[in-house]
Amino acid sequence: MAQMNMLQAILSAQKCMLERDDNVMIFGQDVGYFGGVFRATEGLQAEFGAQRVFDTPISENGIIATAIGMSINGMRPVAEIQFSDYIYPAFDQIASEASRIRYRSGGEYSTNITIRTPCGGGIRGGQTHSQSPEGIFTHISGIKVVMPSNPYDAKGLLISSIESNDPVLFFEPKRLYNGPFYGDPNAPSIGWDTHEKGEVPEGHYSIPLAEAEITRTGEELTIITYGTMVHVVETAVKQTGVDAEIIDLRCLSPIDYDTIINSVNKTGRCLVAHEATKVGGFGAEILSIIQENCFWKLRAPIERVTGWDIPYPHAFEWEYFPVPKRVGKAITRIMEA
Amino acid sequence: MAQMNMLQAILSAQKCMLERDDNVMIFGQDVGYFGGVFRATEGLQAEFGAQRVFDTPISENGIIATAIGMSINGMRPVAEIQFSDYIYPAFDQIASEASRIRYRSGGEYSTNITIRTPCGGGIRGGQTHSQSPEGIFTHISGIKVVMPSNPYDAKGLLISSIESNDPVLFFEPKRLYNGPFYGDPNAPSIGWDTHEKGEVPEGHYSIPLAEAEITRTGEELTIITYGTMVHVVETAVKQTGVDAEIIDLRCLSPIDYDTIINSVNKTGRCLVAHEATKVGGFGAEILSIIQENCFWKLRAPIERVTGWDIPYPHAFEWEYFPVPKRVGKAITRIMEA
Amino acid sequence: MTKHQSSRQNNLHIPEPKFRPGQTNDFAHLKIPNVDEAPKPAIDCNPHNIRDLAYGLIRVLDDEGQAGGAWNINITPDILRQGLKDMLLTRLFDDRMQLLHRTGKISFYMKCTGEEAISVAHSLALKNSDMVFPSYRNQGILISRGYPLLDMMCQCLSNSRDNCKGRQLPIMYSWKAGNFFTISGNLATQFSQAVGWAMAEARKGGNRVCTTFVGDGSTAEIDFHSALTFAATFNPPVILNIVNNQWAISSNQVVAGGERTTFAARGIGVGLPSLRVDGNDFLAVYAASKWAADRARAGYGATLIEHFTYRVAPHSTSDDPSAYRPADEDKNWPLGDPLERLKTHLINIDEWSEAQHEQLAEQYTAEIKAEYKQAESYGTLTSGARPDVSSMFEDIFEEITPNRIRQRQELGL
Amino acid sequence: MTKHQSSRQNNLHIPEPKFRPGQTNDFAHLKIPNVDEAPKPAIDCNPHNIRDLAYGLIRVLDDEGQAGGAWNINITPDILRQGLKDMLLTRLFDDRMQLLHRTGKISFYMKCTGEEAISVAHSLALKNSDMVFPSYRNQGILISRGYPLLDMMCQCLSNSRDNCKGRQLPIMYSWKAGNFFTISGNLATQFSQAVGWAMAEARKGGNRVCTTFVGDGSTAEIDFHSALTFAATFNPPVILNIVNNQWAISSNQVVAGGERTTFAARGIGVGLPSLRVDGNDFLAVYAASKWAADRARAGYGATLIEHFTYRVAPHSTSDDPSAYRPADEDKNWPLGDPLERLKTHLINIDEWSEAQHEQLAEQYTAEIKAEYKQAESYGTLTSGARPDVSSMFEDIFEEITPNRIRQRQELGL
Ligand SMILES: Cc1ncc(C[n+]2csc(CCOP(=O)(O)OP(=O)(O)O)c2C)c(N)n1
Ligand SMILES: Cc1ncc(C[n+]2csc(CCOP(=O)(O)OP(=O)(O)O)c2C)c(N)n1
Ligand SMILES: [Mg+2]
Ligand SMILES: [Mg+2]
Repeated sequence: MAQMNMLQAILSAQKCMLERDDNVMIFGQDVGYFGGVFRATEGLQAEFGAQRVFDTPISENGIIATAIGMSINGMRPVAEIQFSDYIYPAFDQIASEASRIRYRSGGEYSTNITIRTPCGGGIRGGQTHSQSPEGIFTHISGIKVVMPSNPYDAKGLLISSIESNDPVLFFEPKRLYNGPFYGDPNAPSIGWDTHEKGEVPEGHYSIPLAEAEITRTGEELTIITYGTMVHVVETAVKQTGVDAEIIDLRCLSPIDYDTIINSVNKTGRCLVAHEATKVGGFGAEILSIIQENCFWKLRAPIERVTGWDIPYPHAFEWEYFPVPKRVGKAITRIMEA
Repeated sequence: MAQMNMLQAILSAQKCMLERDDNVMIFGQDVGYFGGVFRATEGLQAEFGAQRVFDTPISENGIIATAIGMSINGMRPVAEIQFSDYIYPAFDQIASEASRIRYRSGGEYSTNITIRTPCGGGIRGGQTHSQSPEGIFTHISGIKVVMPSNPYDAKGLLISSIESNDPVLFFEPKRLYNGPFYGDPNAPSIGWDTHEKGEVPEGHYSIPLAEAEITRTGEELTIITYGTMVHVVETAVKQTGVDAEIIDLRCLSPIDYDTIINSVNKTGRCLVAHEATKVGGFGAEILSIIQENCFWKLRAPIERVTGWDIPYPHAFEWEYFPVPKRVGKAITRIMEA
Repeated sequence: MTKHQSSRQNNLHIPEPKFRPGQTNDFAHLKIPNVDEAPKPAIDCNPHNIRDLAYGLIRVLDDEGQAGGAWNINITPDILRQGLKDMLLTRLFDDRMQLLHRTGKISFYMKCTGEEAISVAHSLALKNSDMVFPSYRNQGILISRGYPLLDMMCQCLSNSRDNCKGRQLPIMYSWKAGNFFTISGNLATQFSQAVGWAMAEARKGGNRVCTTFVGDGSTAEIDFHSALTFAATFNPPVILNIVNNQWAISSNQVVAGGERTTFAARGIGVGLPSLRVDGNDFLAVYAASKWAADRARAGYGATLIEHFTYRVAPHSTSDDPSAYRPADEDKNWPLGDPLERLKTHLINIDEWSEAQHEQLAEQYTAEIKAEYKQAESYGTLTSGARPDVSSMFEDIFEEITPNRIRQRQELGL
Repeated sequence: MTKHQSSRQNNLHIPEPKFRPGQTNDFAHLKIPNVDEAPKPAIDCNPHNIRDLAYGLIRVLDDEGQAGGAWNINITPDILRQGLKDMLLTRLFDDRMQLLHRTGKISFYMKCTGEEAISVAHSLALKNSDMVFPSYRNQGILISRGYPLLDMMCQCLSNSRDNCKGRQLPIMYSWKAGNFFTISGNLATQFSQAVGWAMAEARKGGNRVCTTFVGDGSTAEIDFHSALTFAATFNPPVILNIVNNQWAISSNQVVAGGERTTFAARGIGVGLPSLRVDGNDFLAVYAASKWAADRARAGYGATLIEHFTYRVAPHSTSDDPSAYRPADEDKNWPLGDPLERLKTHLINIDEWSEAQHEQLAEQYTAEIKAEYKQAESYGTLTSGARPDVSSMFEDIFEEITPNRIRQRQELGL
């Protein structure tokens, strides 16, 4: 085991897959010689050569389209979209192509592409370097959607994503790259060495997609979340002192129905938290699943704590972000209901 | 008042706006000389000239981008996307630009574009001529999403959309173009002359965006729906004999909170129906709103009847479509819960 | 072909075809070069030295059906005859399927009438192991590569033998064993994917070539640009074909920018070698395709080809072109009919006869009829056997997910 | 500039810049044409007759700072002096803002060092009433059009006087009164919007021109293609500028396809008149811009211009170019520094002096300092006055919606 931050874990997963499978190819804007604007592919070109790790033109559409084409010719492409805010030019290739090739060809053809992309706010990135668009993609049948919350999961899930024969959209909460974030931007930053999930095996391992993790067991309330909010929620739980069960979804599509349904059936109360905007966000789907499956066990309305229904404003980043205080207020409301 | 089918009503709205406002411009693939593949712009080029009604290159991205640009220069563009299945190449211009120009410029600039696009299945169009992608767009702050269910509403809502100073995505359920569809594909087709909403004023009128309509009042159950499903739900209600209140949302974003909350608070039971796939669909948002606002009045789990979580398969169109029988079963389940 | 807007009026320029219904298009504005005008460069030429080829028209067959010029590469009579046969079969198949639509047997169809030489000659100039990312008007490639008519028919019927399991509209074929990619309903998406396929081939050091097709109208789509950009940057073994058949549903090619320059010029924009070919001249399409394939296989990379032709048929069975173009426009099309031209040439060189042709047409007609009979025995969209309904929940992912299992159960399956 | 891959090895071609950190780029491979090589066509020329201009380089100032050649249109000394002043102010402003970032006062900044001539000369060649759809490196246009430094600074500080209400990253300016469109963080989206703006202008019969800018790297984006396609089809009064500064963050222009042909050639691909200009030559940029604007205003439509230059500064304050390019590359850049070149020319023609220059620099430095002091009095991102927090729920739509009112209340506002 080694100490890794999330970037190192993601780098390690890619390196591991480049070593094990000659068909793995890694590309995107600035990922080659430079090693990526977040350094998530640092050193890979030097080690594995430019035939396997290289820069592409600045065309998200072209990156995904050619990745699909490569996969049809036996490759296992891992494409980086520099910021998830910039994935939209590739939307058609994702929604109409990657997600439908297996289906429309009656299973003859399929694509195994992995799309890595940093998401989320908290780094003063303004409205075009902070988005969390995962909810949009969960509505598309045929693409898996993953978002880890720590280095250990990041590596295991990324390896699973690359090994998967389905297309996977792998969101990386960039605020967590260098350390866990507990929701207070003014607190001194700490590293992943303070967190047990900062211990990461050097070699190959994988975490199955569609298995949520209960990061805290509890009896009074279920909190369902993913990404950066896993840690923010932890803070709120500590602050409120409620005996909450925290579920880190890890994979949004497909979703782990059993874990969430069992937990809410047990606690009878539920809060859903994500950084993305509220209306039509993935929180609505989680809430619906619970409503449909746990109705008779519910003792209070399920609530959603999310980003507001606006773009991420540069100056008001922390007024926008669902900070522990907001989560805590919702917890209290639910417990008092 | 005149008898109009939905296509005629949509044509009439555009004609009316071309007459009233010289800044209105209408364009898209095949909309000019030919008058549109569904004939929704028939005769407009002949009457208003090619400077105002014209064909564009086959680039959804270019259509929306240039529409935005025209609007910045004082125009009021109405752009057609031939099928909503083909809107994805324009996704970035819609999600990153049209929806954000007012916000990011601090209100200095704004765009008023209206995007008309046929949606939904039931015409043997297969997986790329049948989609209902409205749910994806409702998650985007800054674009209004409208879907009428009859000629009268179509004209009034389209006029409001064109007159709106915000960008509007106007979905037209193509199965309703020529007549109401009550859910039985084997029944003889009937025209809009059989429906009171087939009576449409020739002149200008508008229906405010974000006002849902109660198309049937009832006491036992609230059914929230929109588009083609409004009529399908009506059939199911007749078949089950339940005293249901049917709400036709008409505008999904912004949504009419009061109408739906008041109704469910009254009936205590709720069903949500749409043709789009289920996971992450707009139904989840409706269900969440009700759960959050009407929890203490709910007497049974809210259910969603939707398209399955798969592309629209050509041969199994009617196995895919949420037919009255499926709606009826859900009604019964809810009533018996 | 190029027109400069010299009007000083500040008005929005709306391009319009020169002729509309009720008028007659004599195509007098089209300059058709002679067969000896286009030089044939070596495959290792510098693309910048052959830019003129993007503005001319490569032709081999003259108006009398004689082969000549630099691009006459003396194709063997066997190949020419094969080409004629495949084109004939393609046309007869199209005619039959169109008829079936009229009788309500299939829900949709798209013919390639007048464009048969493009698919067939291209297919014969390449190897069957080469990969195709097709558009929806490449049925000639399937037929030339020997995809059974029965399979094509069953796909069009969405019946129990449809390899797409009833999920796709008719003609949206997929034939993996034939290296023919699943056709997309979304225009141009295959064009950029093809470049990726070829990039992988280059990386593997393989020697297969990738070819892909797009219509004149579809060149405006975003994927066209991605394809050209990535092809220019990574220079993989790909052939980028534009079929300029003058129309995109009701829009004339002037709406796609065809008024100002050729579509082949798009390749010049990114520095790719670009050929403009008489798409109704089997010998020219074959020679140009072979040149591009040879280049690709030898490691010189990507080539763009504009095939200049005319869409004789309606866009699809949903279309009636008499609403937007002169009824007899196809009759006046100066590049003629590709079948007739090749037939004339083969007869000229004593390698074919009218009688043989007639006999072959009869044989094919009978074959098609028989195949169709068999196809119908597997069901049609509206009667008989269908694909397994419960299969519609499969193939979203490699493994079916719990929500889809539940939905399948809900449907009682 | 164009290189043909002649290797027969079947390997994926990965373009690489010729020089990396530790090496020295002498730019020996760049052929810099003389000022008299590029002819100047009439604005009503047929675009097809001027294709060579897309492959050459329009220059007016020679290496000694003398003006010459066909594109020397005898710009008045007043305009030249204004240009020098605006460029100087732009550079000093950039330097100051960069410094502020180092001291932690602003969160982000992007300089345009070495590229000042492009924005400033272009701006002066057009009218202030002409519309600009800018990229993020067009601060020179704002400064040349007289946007107050105070406004620029307040935007960069996201303070209480920021007209973007704290919503945008620094440098993402919007200046409606100055006909300067709100800058997008999404690359190239403005390029196609600009064409739409110009289409509307043509339709109205107005005589304003629209101009828009994109980087070499961003030409690969989908909107670049939409812009060119719609410009070619509708030929509206738009100027499509590509600023080829050799780099796109860490990617050399070869990754964007610059290895095979010029970026100006992109315009040839769709039949647009296309100029390639020495972007560090104020007189050349001015002349080319004026030619394009004159064409547009006279109703001849769209023009594409590639401005050939070098990004001297890091991509942004988040970037350190020493990781991917030779440290002294900018020093060896053969087209020199645009300020120095214009200054030398003005001194040559006795319209300027070193002393005047020095004095002006001092004056501007003081002005910037004073303005900044004032700007800070309106707050910074991290201290002092801020935009009204509750305003962040506004401007989604013309009217605020109930969910956002509720969310504002939830936040206690
Ligand atoms: C993305 C997308 N937009 C629009 C359509 C609708 N559509 C189908 S075919 C067609 C015309 C294509 O014309 P062209 O590219 O010239 O090909 P041709 O039909 O002439 O072979 C259009 C607009 C589509 N299928 N996909
Ligand atoms: C759609 C999109 N993709 C990626 C980015 C990230 N990004 C910002 S600037 C840049 C490089 C642009 O280079 P170029 O177009 O050459 O302009 P320059 O910075 O040299 O002026 C990239 C990749 C973005 N802002 N938007
Ligand atoms: Mg065509
Ligand atoms: Mg650049």
